[in-house]
Amino acid sequence: MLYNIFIDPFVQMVQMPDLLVQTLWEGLVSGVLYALIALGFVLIFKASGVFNFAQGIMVVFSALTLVGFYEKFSAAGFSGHTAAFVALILTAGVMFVLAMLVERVVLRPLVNQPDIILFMATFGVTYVLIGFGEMVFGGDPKQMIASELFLPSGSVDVEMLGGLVSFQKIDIAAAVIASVMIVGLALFFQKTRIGRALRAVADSHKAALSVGISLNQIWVIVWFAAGLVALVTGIMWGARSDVSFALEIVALKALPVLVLGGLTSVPGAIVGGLIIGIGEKLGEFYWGPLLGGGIESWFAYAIALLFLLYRPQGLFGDKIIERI
Amino acid sequence: MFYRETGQFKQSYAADQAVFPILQDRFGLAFILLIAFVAVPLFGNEFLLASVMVPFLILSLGAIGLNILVGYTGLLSLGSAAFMGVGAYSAYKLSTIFPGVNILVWILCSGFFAAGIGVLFGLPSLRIKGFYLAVATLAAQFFLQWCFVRISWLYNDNPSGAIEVPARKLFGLAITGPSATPVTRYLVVLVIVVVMTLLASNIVHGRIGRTWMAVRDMDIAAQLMGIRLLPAKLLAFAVSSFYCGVSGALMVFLWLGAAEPSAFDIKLSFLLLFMVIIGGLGSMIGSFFGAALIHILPIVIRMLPEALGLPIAAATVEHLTYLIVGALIIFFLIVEPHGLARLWQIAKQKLRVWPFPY
Amino acid sequence: MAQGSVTRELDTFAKLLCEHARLRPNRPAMRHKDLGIWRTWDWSELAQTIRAYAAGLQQLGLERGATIAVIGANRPAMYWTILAAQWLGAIPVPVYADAVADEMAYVLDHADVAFAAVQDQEQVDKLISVQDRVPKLRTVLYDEPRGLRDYDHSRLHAIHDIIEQGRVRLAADGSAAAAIDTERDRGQASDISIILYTSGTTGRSKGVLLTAGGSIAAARDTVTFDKLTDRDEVLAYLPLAWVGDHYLNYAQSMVAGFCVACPESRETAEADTQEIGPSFYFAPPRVFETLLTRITIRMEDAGALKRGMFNYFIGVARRWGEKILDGEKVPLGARLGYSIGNLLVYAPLKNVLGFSRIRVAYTAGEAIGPDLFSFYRSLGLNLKQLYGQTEAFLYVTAQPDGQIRAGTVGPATPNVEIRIADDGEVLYRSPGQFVGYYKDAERTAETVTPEGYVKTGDAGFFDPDGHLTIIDRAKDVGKLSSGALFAPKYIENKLKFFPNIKEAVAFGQDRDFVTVMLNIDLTAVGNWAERKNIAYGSYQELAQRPEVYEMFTGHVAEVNRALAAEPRMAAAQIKRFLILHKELDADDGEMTRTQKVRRGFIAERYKPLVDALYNGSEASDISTEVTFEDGRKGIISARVRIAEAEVAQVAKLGVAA
Amino acid sequence: MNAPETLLAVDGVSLSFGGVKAITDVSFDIRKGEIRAIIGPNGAGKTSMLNVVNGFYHPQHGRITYKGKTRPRMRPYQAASQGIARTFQNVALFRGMSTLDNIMVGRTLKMHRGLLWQMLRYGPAMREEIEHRRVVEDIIDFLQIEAIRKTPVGKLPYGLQKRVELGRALAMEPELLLLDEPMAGMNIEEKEDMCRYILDLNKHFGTTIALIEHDMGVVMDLSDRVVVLEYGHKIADGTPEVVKADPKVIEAYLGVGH
Repeated sequence: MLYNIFIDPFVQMVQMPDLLVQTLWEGLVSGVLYALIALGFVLIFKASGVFNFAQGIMVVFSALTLVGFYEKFSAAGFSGHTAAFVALILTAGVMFVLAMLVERVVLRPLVNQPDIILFMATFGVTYVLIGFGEMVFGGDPKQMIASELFLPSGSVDVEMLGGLVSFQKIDIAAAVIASVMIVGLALFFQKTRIGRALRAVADSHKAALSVGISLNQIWVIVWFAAGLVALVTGIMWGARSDVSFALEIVALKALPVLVLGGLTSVPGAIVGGLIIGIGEKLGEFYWGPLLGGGIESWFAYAIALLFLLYRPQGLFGDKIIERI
Repeated sequence: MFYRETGQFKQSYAADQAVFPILQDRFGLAFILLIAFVAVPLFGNEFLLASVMVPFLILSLGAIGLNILVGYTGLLSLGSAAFMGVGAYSAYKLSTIFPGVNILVWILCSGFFAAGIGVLFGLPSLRIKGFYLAVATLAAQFFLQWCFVRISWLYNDNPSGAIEVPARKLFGLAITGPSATPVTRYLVVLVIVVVMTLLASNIVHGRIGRTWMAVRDMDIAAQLMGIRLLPAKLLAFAVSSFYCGVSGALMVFLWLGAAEPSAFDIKLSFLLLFMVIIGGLGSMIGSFFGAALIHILPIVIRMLPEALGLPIAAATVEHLTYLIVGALIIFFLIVEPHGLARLWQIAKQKLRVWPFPY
Repeated sequence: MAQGSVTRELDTFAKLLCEHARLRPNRPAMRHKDLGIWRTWDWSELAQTIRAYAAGLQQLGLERGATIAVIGANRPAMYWTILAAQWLGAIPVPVYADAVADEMAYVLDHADVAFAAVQDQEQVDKLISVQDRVPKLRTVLYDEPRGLRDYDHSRLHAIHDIIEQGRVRLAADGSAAAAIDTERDRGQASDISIILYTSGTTGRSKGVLLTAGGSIAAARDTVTFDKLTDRDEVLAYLPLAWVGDHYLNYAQSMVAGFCVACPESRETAEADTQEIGPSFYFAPPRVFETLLTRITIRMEDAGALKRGMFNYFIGVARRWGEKILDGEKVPLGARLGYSIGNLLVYAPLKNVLGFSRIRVAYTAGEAIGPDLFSFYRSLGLNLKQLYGQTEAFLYVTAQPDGQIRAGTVGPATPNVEIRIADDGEVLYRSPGQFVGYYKDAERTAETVTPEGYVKTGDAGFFDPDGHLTIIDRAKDVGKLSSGALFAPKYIENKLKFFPNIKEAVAFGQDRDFVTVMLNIDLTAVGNWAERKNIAYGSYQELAQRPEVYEMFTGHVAEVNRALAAEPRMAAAQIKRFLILHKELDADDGEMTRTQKVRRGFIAERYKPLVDALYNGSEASDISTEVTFEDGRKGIISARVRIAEAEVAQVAKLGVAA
Repeated sequence: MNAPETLLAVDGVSLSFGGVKAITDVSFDIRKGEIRAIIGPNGAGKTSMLNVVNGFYHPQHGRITYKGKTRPRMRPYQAASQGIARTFQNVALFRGMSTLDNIMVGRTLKMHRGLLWQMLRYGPAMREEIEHRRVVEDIIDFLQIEAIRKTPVGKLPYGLQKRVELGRALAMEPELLLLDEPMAGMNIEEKEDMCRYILDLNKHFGTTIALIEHDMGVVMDLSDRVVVLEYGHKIADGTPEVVKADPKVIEAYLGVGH
């Protein structure tokens, strides 16, 4: 038994390095996607202290909206690519409206309430989005319009380490796009006025006011940004599987990523995402069979939990010094 | 206004410390109990008893359990459904291994298993706080749910993967299984819920309750009062999980009759959390209010189109329910972030000082 | 304990106590909210406690005829001291607990006290500070031990220890027990049972000597008059040294056998009233007034709907409530409206105020505004007025149920004879009347006529139904230089009926016209200012705001109109007035401890202001010395504005007459 | 007369947070039955010192001797169960609870009935509850807060909150009471009350008191001995008169030479 747990998996890794590489790659890709969802959380948490539970559903909702718009336009006779890009722009518009609504209807009346209340409010948002989304788009899974958005399909098979390692092109694209987004967001935070204001908000609400941007505007902006991140995530994820509300559960995986990285840290979200993604795949592939499989559903949380016991403030979070 | 407190004075600390010190409240409680024990079973139809009251009571019990953790001790948990599952599965195992022992004994015993598991997953709470802790409890949720699916011993290798409730009797009266009448099941659930609510209320009004609230309100000060955080938090986890566990066992044995692992998925955890927050953190009565709102409201929404004769598809109604429940959550949080219990308290206070506004 | 014979005459309080212990041993006699809960003593416990206490006091050397000061709040131990002293034939002398050391020293010295029973450290400290001036004082007993542990205990004892010692002594020594009972039985009706010092509007306090027999006879009359029984209950919150407390709470309870409840502290008295729910209640008009002001203010914060409902039903009550209370015939519709109002407003309101169980309530001490009076009566509160004096052992007149008129104080109470002297002064002869002032034969002779009638010093007249109306202190009813009648108190009272005016002082004796000084009521005016968005930083600033002057001009004009309507008063209308920059305060000697203004003292102290009122100037500067709560003194200065008042046209008829 | 017994001795304590030094090599003692003041400018490490004493902060160097037992550091539970109670600079009451319940929490260590009895709230559990309620009522009486017994502490004015907090500490029947600016933000009358309570406690119950206070008048009136901290160093220690005359203290307070 101990051999099966502590020795055998590593023996396997060494003996079949191609499989290891394949597993690592898959872990990396799902890690990137986790990181993208976590990024949406971090954006909002940093700027408004709200733990946005709805981020997961925003991914699904944006993807569904995109597909829904596309179907309407292609039915109206637009060519595939045109329809797809018009739909993309319109979906972005929808995310903006959503951000406005959330700010106006939810955040503004609840300003200065305890965190848990805001957290619960985002639960409410989740339910509203689920109800609304299903009512409009129906409950059936949908196909993501990947090719219409010029996303590649198929795979690149590379022969290495004595085996064939298969890289899905969409996964490569996902990794690239995610990286671009992360860099873009980093630049946005560092270089633009609004970005700096957002960081100021994270430190102190008063400071933000002195920059001359109202808190309400900032909320709209971050929620919109988080919406866009959700849209991109939705496209990527949708391209790999179907678009349906089942994705919501997957989106919950972003939570261990978050705690691992620390709620307020963008690099933390990325590193956390990768650790969770890779750890989860390795765990499932090498240790899963010992436990009867399917451990993917909780392995990420277990990693996060063990990690938290060692560092309660997360990987990149600030050390908590309690003052009295 | 209906409170006429003049002349109600306390001559002993016992009277002064009573959970319901006001005479009118005691009358009110007696009246509600009378309705619950006499009027509802006498006049309620099967639908009311089996689909409204039984689930409502069971969910209330679960909400009380979660409230002990979240509302009284300030520990956010997203894993309460899993603890309910532990209760359900252990009650199932116990009752099939020892079929001779009364089923009620096993339902209550199942709480201890849930408590044990709860303590285990509560251990991290010493170091982890707030949302971080919530994520840690998610680990419990997914891990335990995984266990319910993967460990076939738990469901006696039933090919369907579900647990099915054996028929059992109490004093010759069927209380579980298909032959148990709604009235019997309702009364059994009612007795258990009432007694356990009373016990929980006693706990939170005494030293232990104060300890929990001290940890919740200001854990540093609590420590310097000589309260050890870990035992206090673990006790909260234990008691909370006990209540959830019993609630889970009741859910399978006296409400659903059979359950798959998905019955205890994260959605149920969320629902319980809604109940607790909408109902009111740190309030016994709030747990009931929350359960009533979250459970009964969708039933009403579902029945409403039918009652009004509107031809709306069942699926649409389902979606509408989500939409409305979501909107209501936001609405209630905005109107009164401290929950229905606070509204109730305010209303009561208003009645006490009537006609004055405060 | 030893039981006296049934036929024994119940002519002292100690004998009454034992009689209650025999007749109703398990009925509550006294309650006290202490450490959060109500401790109750029934009559038999009380009697045993008092007997032990008396034994303890005897051992300490308290003798028949000696005096013992009682200084403190309404706490059981204070009442016990009174009772135990009376048991021994000693004479309790209650002293106002909030009296400054100087006043206290005078009373203690004058009353020759060798013993004092006090509430707590604060009072002990006070006694120590005046030690030199009270040479006879040798033993001090205290109720609350807090802070007293390190004091020299050679002359200081805890009351509870004394009671315990007494208990031990009674249990151990049969002859001592017999002696104690003999001591009680030696008491007789003619014993002086208490000395009550009246603060009086002029001069030093006088010690009013009351006899046991007289006190009990008087109390018995009113207990019958108001049908009080041992089922009644009162909350004792009036100052112990005031005749009101001694009569209403102590003497009546000892006669009727009802329960006296003592509040936990002064701040909780209101909450305690609600908890106990007294059935007999007394409060001076000032308390009712403050209460009404607070009701009004609190209702202003209510929602529009509730406020509307409240006002509507108060309207209904104002119209029908008193008639229903007096048992008059009322249309069915009105009765219905009133019962809905009772459900929605009156009963809940009385509940919140703790008035739900009140059967009989009295007010006295000064005139009560007719509006104020009828407000409470219309709610169904059986509020009545009485007129009385320390010298009479309170009651001279009282309004019987069902015969209530706001302006009068009712007919003479049973067994009281009243005469109106030629100059209008009210004289009476009553069962409870005093036997004289302690060590002051001169003033006793001044007050009591050779026929045995007591001069009240108040001017008044009977109306055709035999109800007495008091207009003012007889000596204060003066004349303007024109010779027209000037009744300052009458004018002051009319002014004080406005909730915004807390205090008024009228001047005019031998002057050409009448002027007044007013005090704002900080709560009412402050609230008004808040609603009007008038900013103010202090009492002084608010008092001098032009807006406040404007409002008060209106009030004064209204009083002038009322005065103009009365032929005898029309000439005494107010010509000029000012609003004082500070509140009149008993600590500064401007008022008596019973909150009556000392007009002469004020005229002297504020001479520049009085001059300014009459010399036509528009403002005047004034500096006054004030005493702060902690006893320190300071000077406050202000510039006070003086305003002209609108004078009403006097009815033609009046002029012709 | 015997030499006064030392209740607590702090010996060479140093404390730093991630490189920032809060306390450097501070030693002083508190004698049984005295009122000991700790004063110093803002940021001098006074509160940190109290936190070290009751075990909330763990110093890197030094020893703490309490009741004759020497330890490298205290733990909060240890401190509390050995009779060290504490009030806070910024009131740290349990805001969701009433005055009564707050003070009752102070009795936690003295209450022992377990969960089962608590569930029944009858018999021994209720007797215990009542027994401790009596003690708490004495404290309420002592601090004259009868009128706010059932009021949630969040609704109380600041001065009363401080009083309730003192009550909560008293409920622990402490041998050593640490008061962190007990009179901050109070008006004169409230300060006088508080002084009286502190003196009463010290005189009549023999409670040893260590207090941090900014009001120099209060410190000089109340305390038997004063220790002065500045930037985490001890710069003076002695009777109020001695400390007042110490040039280093004068400099620290007047800021001469800085």
